[in-house]
Amino acid sequence: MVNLNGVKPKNGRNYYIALGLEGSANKLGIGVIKQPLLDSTLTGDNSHDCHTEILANIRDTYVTPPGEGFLPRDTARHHKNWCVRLIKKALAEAKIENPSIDIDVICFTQGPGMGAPLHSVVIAARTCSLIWDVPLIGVNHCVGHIEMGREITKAVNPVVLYVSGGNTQVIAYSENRYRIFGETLDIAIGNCLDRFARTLKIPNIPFPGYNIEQMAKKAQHKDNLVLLPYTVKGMDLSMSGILAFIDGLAKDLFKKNKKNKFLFDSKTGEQLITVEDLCFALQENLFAMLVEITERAMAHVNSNQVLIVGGVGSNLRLQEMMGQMCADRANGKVHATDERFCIDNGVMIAQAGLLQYRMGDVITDLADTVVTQKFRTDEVYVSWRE
Amino acid sequence: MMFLNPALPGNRWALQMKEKKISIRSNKLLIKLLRTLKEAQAIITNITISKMSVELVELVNQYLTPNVPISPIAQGAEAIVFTTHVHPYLPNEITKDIDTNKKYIIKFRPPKKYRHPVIDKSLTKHRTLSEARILSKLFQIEGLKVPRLIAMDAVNGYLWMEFLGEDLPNNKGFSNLKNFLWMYSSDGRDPYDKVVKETLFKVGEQIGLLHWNDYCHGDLTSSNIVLVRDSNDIDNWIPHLIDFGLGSTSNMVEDKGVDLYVLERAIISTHSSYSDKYNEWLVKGFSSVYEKQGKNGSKKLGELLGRFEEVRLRGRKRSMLG
Amino acid sequence: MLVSKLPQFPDFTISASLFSNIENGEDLVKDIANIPYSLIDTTLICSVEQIYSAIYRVLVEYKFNRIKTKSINSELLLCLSQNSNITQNFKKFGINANTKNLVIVSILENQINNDLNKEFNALLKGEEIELNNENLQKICDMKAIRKILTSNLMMIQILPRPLSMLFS
Amino acid sequence: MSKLITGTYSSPDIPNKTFQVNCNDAKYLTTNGKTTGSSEYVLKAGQIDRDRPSGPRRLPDGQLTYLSQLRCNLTGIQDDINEFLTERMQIAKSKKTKLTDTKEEARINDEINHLLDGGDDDTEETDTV
Amino acid sequence: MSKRDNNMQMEHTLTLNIPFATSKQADIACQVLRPDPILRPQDFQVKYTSKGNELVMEFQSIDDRVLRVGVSSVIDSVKTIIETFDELE
Repeated sequence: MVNLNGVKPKNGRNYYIALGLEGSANKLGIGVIKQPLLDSTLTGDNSHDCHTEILANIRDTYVTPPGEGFLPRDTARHHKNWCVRLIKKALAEAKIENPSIDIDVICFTQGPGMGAPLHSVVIAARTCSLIWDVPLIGVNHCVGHIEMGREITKAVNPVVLYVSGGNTQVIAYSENRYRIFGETLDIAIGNCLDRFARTLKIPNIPFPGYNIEQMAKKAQHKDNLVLLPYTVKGMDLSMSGILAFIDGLAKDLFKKNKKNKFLFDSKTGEQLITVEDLCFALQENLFAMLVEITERAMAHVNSNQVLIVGGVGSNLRLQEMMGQMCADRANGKVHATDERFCIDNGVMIAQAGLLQYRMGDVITDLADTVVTQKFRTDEVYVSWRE
Repeated sequence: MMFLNPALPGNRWALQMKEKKISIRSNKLLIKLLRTLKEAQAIITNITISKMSVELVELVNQYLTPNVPISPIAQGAEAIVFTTHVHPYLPNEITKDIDTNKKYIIKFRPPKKYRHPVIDKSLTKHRTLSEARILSKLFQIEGLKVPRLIAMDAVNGYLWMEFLGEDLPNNKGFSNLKNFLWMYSSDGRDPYDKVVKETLFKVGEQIGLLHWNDYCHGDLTSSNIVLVRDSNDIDNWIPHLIDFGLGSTSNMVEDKGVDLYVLERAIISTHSSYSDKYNEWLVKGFSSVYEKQGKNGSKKLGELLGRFEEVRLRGRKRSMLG
Repeated sequence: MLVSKLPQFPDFTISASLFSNIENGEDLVKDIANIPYSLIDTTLICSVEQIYSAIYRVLVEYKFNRIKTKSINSELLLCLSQNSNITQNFKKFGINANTKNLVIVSILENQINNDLNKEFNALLKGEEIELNNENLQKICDMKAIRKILTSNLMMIQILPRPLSMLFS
Repeated sequence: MSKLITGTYSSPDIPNKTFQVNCNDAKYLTTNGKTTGSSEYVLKAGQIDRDRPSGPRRLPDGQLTYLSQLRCNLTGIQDDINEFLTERMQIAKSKKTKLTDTKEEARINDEINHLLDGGDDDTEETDTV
Repeated sequence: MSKRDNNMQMEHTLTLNIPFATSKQADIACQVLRPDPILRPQDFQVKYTSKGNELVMEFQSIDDRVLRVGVSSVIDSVKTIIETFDELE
């Protein structure tokens, strides 16, 4: 039996407050949440409905010029130089005057992610923990996304599609673990889109995938779809081949290489395909692969609910396709969150961390706060679910 | 080799890049395990036609016309399977002599609305063709038993195959390996009966043949092995391998080891009390195929069983973690 | 003459006959373009299934507008093999001046032709025998079939069970 | 301030080199170090650096807080150490190679940057350089 | 690991003394820095201690190159720690 009320809030209060620090990629997010002590969380699997109140959700993104990716060292520098300022701002927004009295737990991203940026944030987290005498919880970034998604959408037991710059996984809960049913064998979907955006030299603001989505909408030859490699392998998928292929097409397009029959009419030399069409084709192809492996996982676990999390999850076309798939299933439903929550943020780390904390999980030795680039979703023991 | 920043946090996996691949494999195993367990539950309930099926069954009916009455028997994410008594093309004059009670399988890969039509058409065609191809190739292997392909419409995603198996006596269900083993472990029968031993040995032989010829099934559970009773000898059950939707050609020991492990887990999860012996017999049958191939066969068998053990350890470690 | 309908294609009537000891092969070849039926040399045909599975394929292709040759009749020759090389298939399965045994097939859409048997007999100078596996096996060239079947994977399964076993 | 940051370096050929804060030198009074800026490659690509460290905190009387002063001092010392060690690396390298100074400097910088990214050897985001 | 991870080769050393406002701060800084393992201990070592108000960091390395990177990265962390004390304590 799951009892989320095992560890009582500080100072006899009837609510918990958690600070969440996220910095596993190019976004630095600080969040403060409040969860009331509820009778409903005494028993049963109610971890998706904690009545979480968001007191602060601040994010700052390290942005690079068009055509450039972000380096770990520059990203780490961004996080180092902004971290304390953002924490201060978040605390002020959450009206927390005395953290050592008000905050129950500090949650930080332990991984997976880029080592240097993760490390920059954990240094601040450890320091805060020691000066305020508040316990620390290390959170798996993916679990953070899942728990935030569940809390926002109230999806009880969905199949989770986690799609971001560094991750592509289809996850389903079973016996106290978020099991990975399918995943990318090479690059992540967000990374694939980012890199294609770099090839096209389109801006990184607000983020590259968003701009690809906007361009895809403007595709002029939607019926004449460029067929890209479709690389679903069982439950897994791979994307590097697709990227290489479409990068080649884009380069030929820029060079006006009339020999490319996909792009130019071999007789008239007329251009058949635009850059927008390529964006459209890439999205259609990649998303079809994602929806397919999600559907397979759903068939395996007999679930009709999908929760899309991660930065790429804010793509409306992906949501639409997932919806079409779910519509063909009895009571099928797709849940997605808006960019405040599906793009990396501190609130989600606080949400998952607070669940962990309420189940009695606390770091007692700072040696256990070491961050790690590779931290698989299924390594986490999910004590807060049945 | 990349020099790692000494002052940055150590990554405990950084030097073990193999780990990722191993984890991926193990995940697949877990997925299959979960499915086996689900299947055990599903056997009791009949196939429920979801909202999806109603529409799709209508689509199939339109395609086949009322002249081909069908009943759905299975539905996966990728395909729906029906049975019918109607042969797709043989004139009655011909079929009536063969068998009036003959059944056929129709496997249909429905279009997916979420996919762009160009992608959808290309995938359906490609996958239907590739399953047909693998079935045909397997059909030619001496001693290997797979269903016969009767007709194909790759563009529309239809495969017709012969129906194999029968209903077991006393309502013990359809004659796949799982139900067969259950039959022998109930009603006071001997779960270690000679017939069981012989049948499992023959199942092992089938998998041995498959692997020896460098094919992998990809989804080898006890419900994907159908037993066909010899018309002359009621205790002679001839195992046939079905559903090659995830089948592939592969000469990798890893794929074969996973195939074996998946089947072992299926046996353990559904027939746990007797699984030790059962798996032993399976492996004996499997090994016999390789051992017949002389030195090279024995060498390959050694490698394969070694990997099987490795996969098994990985799987166990994984499921016990935390 | 075997007259039948394929369940999935009730609008089409299929009529097929087997003729042996054909004497006017040369004339037939000359006039082939005007003959509204399919003429299949049986050298490489050893079962009824072989023909009817091809007819099924033709109708599938025809109904979904994908036939690759001029007519339903010529398409049948193409569909007798998985190979999509039209010329090669015509050579393999079509008749030639020396053809002695053949199967004649008529596929009619929304039409009934009661005189078909007469027409077949008027066209072909030979002896009509029952179209069945036994007769086909007597007149086909097993060796040649064995050769094409091993390179034509999907066809092998179409043979009736005992026959297909010959090839495994 | 009672005590200032001190650093002592030693190596086989330099037994004792000390680093000290000079409170009158502006480089010890800023949080924005010379050697800890954005990487050159993003700046070249047109990056506008908006990620400088927060400035030092001042008390109502305009004085830096002790900790802000400490942070500024440390920034200066960090620059000193980085510049010193980079120079040492150049010397060590130029003994082996005969590249021109500028090329060599670029090479050393590359090497440092490479090392700075080191912990993320298989993170995809690093593929651009 | 090779046998060369003895201190004989770690001849490039740097010691930094950082005077915090209180001994508690120096102690916390020590605790914050200590947990992270060194990825190539045969090339680089660091020891953190606190003496009264002072944080003492002793770095050792096989060459100046590794020392440069390691030291600067640790100083970055110390700067974050100081800023946290300054702004949030």
